[in-house]
Amino acid sequence: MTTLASRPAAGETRRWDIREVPGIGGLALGVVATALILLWVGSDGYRQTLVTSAATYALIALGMYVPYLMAGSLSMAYGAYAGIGGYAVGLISTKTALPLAVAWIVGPIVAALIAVLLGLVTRRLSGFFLAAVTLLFGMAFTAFLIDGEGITGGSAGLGNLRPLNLFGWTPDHYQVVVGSAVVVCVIAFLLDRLRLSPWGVIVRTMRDAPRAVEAAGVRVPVMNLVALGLGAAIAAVGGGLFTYSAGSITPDTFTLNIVFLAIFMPLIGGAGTPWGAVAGAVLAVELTLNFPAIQTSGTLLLALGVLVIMLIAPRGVIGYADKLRTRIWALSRKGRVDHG
Amino acid sequence: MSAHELKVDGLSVRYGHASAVTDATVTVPGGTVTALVGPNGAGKSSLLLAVYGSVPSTGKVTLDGEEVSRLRPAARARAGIAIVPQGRQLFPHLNVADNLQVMAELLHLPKSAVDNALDRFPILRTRLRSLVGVLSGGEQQMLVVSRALMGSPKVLLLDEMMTGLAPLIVQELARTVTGLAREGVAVLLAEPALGVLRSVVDRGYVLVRGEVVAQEEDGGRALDDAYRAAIGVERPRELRPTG
Amino acid sequence: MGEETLLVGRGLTKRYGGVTALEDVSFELRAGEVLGLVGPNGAGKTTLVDLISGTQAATAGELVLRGAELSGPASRRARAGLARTFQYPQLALELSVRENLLLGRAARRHASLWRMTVGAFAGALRPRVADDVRAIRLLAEELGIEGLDREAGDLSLGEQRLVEVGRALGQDPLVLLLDEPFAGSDAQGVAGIAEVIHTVRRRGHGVILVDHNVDLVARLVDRIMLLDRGRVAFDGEPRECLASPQMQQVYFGSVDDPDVGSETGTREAEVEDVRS
Amino acid sequence: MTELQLWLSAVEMGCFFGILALAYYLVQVGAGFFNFAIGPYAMMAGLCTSWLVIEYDMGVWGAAAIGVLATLALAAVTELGVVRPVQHRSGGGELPALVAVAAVLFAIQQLAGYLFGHPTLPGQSLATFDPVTVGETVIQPSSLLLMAVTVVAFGATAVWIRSSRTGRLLRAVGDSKNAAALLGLPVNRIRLIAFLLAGFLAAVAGLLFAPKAGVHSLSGLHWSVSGFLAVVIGGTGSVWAPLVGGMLLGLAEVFLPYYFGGQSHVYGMLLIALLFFAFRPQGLFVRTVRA
Amino acid sequence: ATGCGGGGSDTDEPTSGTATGAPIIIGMDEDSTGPGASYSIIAGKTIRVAVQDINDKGGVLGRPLKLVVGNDESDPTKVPAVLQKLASQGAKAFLLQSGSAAVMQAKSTLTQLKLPAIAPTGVTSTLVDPPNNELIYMLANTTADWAGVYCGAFQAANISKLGVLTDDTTTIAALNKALLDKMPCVTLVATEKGAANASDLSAQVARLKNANPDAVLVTSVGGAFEVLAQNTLAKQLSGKPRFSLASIGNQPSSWKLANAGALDGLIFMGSINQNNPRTKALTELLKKKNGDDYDITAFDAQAWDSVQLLKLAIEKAGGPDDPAKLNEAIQSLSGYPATFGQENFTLSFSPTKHLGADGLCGLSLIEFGADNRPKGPWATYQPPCTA
Ligand SMILES: Nc1ncnc2c1ncn2[C@@H]1O[C@H](COP(=O)(O)OP(=O)(O)OP(=O)(O)O)[C@@H](O)[C@H]1O
Ligand SMILES: Nc1ncnc2c1ncn2[C@@H]1O[C@H](COP(=O)(O)OP(=O)(O)OP(=O)(O)O)[C@@H](O)[C@H]1O
Ligand SMILES: [Mg+2]
Ligand SMILES: [Mg+2]
Repeated sequence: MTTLASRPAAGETRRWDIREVPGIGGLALGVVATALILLWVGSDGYRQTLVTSAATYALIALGMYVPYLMAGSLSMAYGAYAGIGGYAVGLISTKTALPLAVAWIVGPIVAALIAVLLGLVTRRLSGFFLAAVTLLFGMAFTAFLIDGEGITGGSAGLGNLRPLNLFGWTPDHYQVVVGSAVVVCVIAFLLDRLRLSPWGVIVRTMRDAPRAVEAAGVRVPVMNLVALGLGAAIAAVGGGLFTYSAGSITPDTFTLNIVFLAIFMPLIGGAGTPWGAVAGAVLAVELTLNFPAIQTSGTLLLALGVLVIMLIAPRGVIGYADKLRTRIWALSRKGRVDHG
Repeated sequence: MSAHELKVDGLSVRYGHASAVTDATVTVPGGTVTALVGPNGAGKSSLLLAVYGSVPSTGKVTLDGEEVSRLRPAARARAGIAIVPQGRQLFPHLNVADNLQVMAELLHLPKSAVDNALDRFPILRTRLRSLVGVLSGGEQQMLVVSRALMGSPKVLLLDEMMTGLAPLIVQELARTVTGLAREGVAVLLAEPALGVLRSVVDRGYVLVRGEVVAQEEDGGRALDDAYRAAIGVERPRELRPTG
Repeated sequence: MGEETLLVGRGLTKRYGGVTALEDVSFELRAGEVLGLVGPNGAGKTTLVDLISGTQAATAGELVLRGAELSGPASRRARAGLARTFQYPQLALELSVRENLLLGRAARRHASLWRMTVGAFAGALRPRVADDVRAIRLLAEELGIEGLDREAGDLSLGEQRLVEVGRALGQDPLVLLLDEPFAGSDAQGVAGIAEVIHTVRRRGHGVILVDHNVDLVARLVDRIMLLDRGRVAFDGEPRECLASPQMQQVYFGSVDDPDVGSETGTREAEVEDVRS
Repeated sequence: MTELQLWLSAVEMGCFFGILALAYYLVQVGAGFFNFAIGPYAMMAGLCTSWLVIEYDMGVWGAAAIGVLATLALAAVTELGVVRPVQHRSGGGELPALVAVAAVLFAIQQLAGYLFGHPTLPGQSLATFDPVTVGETVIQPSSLLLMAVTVVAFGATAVWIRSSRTGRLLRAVGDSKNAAALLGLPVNRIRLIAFLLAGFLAAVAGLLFAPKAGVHSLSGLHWSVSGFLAVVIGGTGSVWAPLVGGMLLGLAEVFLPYYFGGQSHVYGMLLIALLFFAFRPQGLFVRTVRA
Repeated sequence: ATGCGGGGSDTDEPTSGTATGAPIIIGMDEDSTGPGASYSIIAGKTIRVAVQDINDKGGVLGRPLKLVVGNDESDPTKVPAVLQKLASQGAKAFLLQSGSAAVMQAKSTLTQLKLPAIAPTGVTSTLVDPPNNELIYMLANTTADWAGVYCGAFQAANISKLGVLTDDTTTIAALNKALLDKMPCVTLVATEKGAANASDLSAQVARLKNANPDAVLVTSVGGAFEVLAQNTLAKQLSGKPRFSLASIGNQPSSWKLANAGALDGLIFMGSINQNNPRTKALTELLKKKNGDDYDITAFDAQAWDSVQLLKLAIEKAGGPDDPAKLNEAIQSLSGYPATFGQENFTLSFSPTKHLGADGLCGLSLIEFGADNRPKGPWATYQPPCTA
């Protein structure tokens, strides 16, 4: 029977282990999984679309990860943030001569600024005021997209997009699919490292002990804004990706559904790591789009799926897998202790 | 008044796969103040909470020969076990009166019980309607204590009950506790270091890493020595006074 | 130690509607000095700590740190060199002890909006700073904290208090405010915290120590300030203070108390116990 | 005389949002999170009742009774079957609970779609007396009933939560689940009561409001959002706060379009919320305690 | 219960009937559970009836039609995947039968897939306007034509000041753009917008009242909003002539929502005309399938015709397998006698004309009676039927 005080020893001795390089484990698993998926996809148009959809959802969920799961502030304007990313692609493609890649710089920045603005208003209030304001903003944003005929193409939205051109290289559809998968992995990996970094420690502490963070010298409301901005920016990247691969965007493309999806995905995947958001996105796509039952409501399947997962694996599928792993390790370590 | 007795037999508490208390056997005869000393993280609070039924545990707890191990906390409270839990186990957004009222109702006590509970600490009476969350640390601790003393308990589990209380109050309480013990209440108090309470302790146990490593039948220094002997391995470093 | 004054408070006052928690309190803390703050429950000690650290805004009064006015939100004051512990530990219970200890150091690198933003990217690229790892190990050793990988929520309260102190110290403060750090800590913890206090004063920085364990306070501080019902009742040498009638009245209880004998007895014993 | 008509509409909506917000409030106080399934509860009661009346031409009261019971069952399942196990297994965080109820929201809506079909059904009025005519304006009996019930609901809840034994326990359990569990307060029972009460209030609200514009399997989300906004605007500092929030929302939804027309209720509500929150950084009623 | 249409419709997928050989696969994207379900399902059922009917009569080129169905819940982010899935299941052409926001999103995916599609019940001309409109077709007269009809009606009833009450959906926003700008015959004295899921419109109606128009036109996707609007108008603006689009006529289930007599005198843009023998025939067929109390709607007729048109196109193209040819074939269809509209109403397509309707004969103004059911053609004015 291990008594608690004898726990740390294990932690100390493994400190220079390669497995301890921040985020490497997640990356390895993520890359392998992605590779397998891409192999499964091959040249099948439908499967390719599944991947781009999953990538879109994943990016939006990853955007949710930092402010929602790390800092604990729930923003419900993610439909709008993704929309901003999408319209950035649409507008730059149809209304300007700029290289399309610029959209993935402009969109996220604009989204971040708006997120910061909304956060600014509610900075001194409890989290749910933010939720309310962002919710209203989401509605107003859709209304604006319809009314703002001149800019947004009104209800018809924007289509006929230019193909992406990176320094003379125009990726074909499959390359876009692979590309989006890679982007997701990179962002997930970086967020995973960010989570472990000092920055991540501050942000995660804000949730339980904001007083301590304040007393330690970080202005909690301001840090919160940074987190919100970062999240919105990531979501905007996803919106842009979808718009590009789908070829058009309309005011209704990103709705409240996406917001709730974004709330679900990180938790069913596993709140412990950004990779959970990715896993959650894959699950969501599987449940809503690829599930054998043709006609049944994808939403219903998703909702039930979420409930089942929350009940069986409260820490998400990744958390569940991780628990099994640690169980096994614990057993083996125990074995070693008994020998020594 | 008859003397009550609390018996804890082979009690173990585990959190996940970490064990906080291992096979602890402790007896608290009524009329005595029994101390449970041990360094931080030794398992004192876990043991007390287990006796009260708030954390799941294995082993046997008997009050005056009656086994209470199967009972839920509420039932144990009604059976006469009262606890001063460690840390602020209060309802910060309820006012002082309501905090006491909740307990009174749990124990099916009359309204007057709340009023009597306040006699011990006049300060609290003046703050009757203010939210507990705004009280000072010590004021909150006073509330916790008076809540535990409602409805004449048979067993008192006092987990660092003097935390944050000024010496003046500490003396009063020390007297109160001794008094209750003399009336036959079985008092078990947990402390990481006896300090000021040394004078009130009659006997005690030393808990280290969840295991009872020593038992001392007379209190005061004897127990201190036993304690120091037990943790002698990890001997505290010298404390240099200033100047 | 240098005689340079570190922190000065003038006319600090705090009212909550009707309740007056603190009334016109002034004090001075010199470099390398440890100031003990004692007083009955509800005297206003924590409130004073809150006002200094900026956790609560003062109704009146001003603070000067090293000649510069000290004001604004807690975070700004922390950046100016203040660090505090809370009477009830404020830890991120889901984070590991290591991460809780890291907070103090991490905060220093994310002071401004700009540095917060850059920090996000820097953090993603370079999550683990070698110095941090080392510094935290030293901190933990100094305080005798074990098991850095455990979740703070799994610690016993006493262990949590120790981590709370460690976090504050991690900020390497000019002025360290400790609100009842000794409450509920064992001999080893007491020694550890005492060690911390010495470290700070050795660096020529200051400490304000609130605790009800007067004898311990008397051992560790250069001056004691006695608060009573929000006002300063006594301010001076530890020994004078312990002997002073105010102390006897408001804090220990009247002199002709039958228990005083045993009570002082316990005080000596306490000291011994600590030095073991 | 349209002014009166408008006030009437505003108050009517205010009452509806108010009761929904009150339902939110109860769960918030007792369990410490926002139960987003409130809207679907209301939808369930309204839709089920209408369906029974239309498909099986059942008596309105009988149908209503079944509708309310069904909703209570839903509320109970939400707590017993979802929130409690989820929180138990995830260590009592409010985030998992929030996500779980959000999932429940969608599950109920979709299941309602399968059971009762997707077209909007007309709400059934419980009040049978004749419409009251004031000047040009006709006040539907259902509206009067709704207002009356609102007053009663709030009055009763206020008294109950402030001075009844269960009310006090509710506040205690919601305030610190740990302390409550440690002392042995009946945490589970109290939480269940909170959910059932919330479900009941929502059911009544949905039932009485349905006649106004019919009810649809997807009304739930919209109602959840409205109730949520109401409770946030009002705050959770007092039992009456939700009513205030609801009324403000109702007034906004009626008078913004009236004075500014077009989409102004969408933009306007955002604008108001922004200003309101920016300049009243505490929200309406809130009580703070220190560390 | 009829209510269970959503669930029910998965079960009765059409069989091959008497047709033999490799089935020709048609992809249908419907919204059987989402916000569009209430109207999507109606047409969805009839499409299945039509397919079954064709198969029973020997199929297309002797081969049976086979429907593969996807459900996008009117969620644009799902559309690309759904269409791709249907395509991967071998669909050669699509019937887009969900919310128009989704159909909008579908256009670009069609371009990527290079497969043609018909949106049977679409009315907004933007659906077939650029961008990405090479492969999408619609049957009914669109708003552009309606403008003319309404103008005729307004002149006949000498209405010069019009108030408009509209919902906030993208569909209607598009429709208003196409419709209202093309009605120079009246001056718009007020255009009031309410949320599609609004539960109160008294403010909007009050504003209309203040503007004091000669008549009110309600433009909405139908359902609860439409009826709420009519109820409120009947209450606060009683006596004013009221006009509406087609949706109120196409959603019989929503009539039950109206207060007693609230729809009385409402004139809407109908396309069902029992003098049309094809309509009669279809009515019979549907009554057989769905029970005698079934109200046939334009949705049924348009769904029916879309399938017939696909059949013709496939036959013309000599097979479904060359999408380009199939698309040309659709564009070469002309003079198809429609199952809705008046007897001589026909549908034709061309590379530049993706709207089937030839002339205004597809439309007729229908008036509601005091029993909240369509009473019959409006006496005051009917569109001139010159193909
Ligand atoms: N927000 C508040 N509203 C009303 N009274 C308050 C508030 N905060 C503190 N008080 C009162 O101010 C007084 C001083 O509180 P403080 O916490 O400073 O006392 P203290 O000296 O720290 O006591 P202790 O030694 O028990 O911690 C107390 O009586 C407390 O009840
Ligand atoms: N909720 C928990 N989950 C996991 N481990 C826990 C939990 N609570 C306590 N522990 C562990 O159990 C052991 C005993 O804790 P306990 O609180 O009983 O110690 P204690 O003797 O009361 O210490 P202190 O003197 O600091 O109060 C400690 O090592 C602590 O880390
Ligand atoms: Mg303890
Ligand atoms: Mg204090």
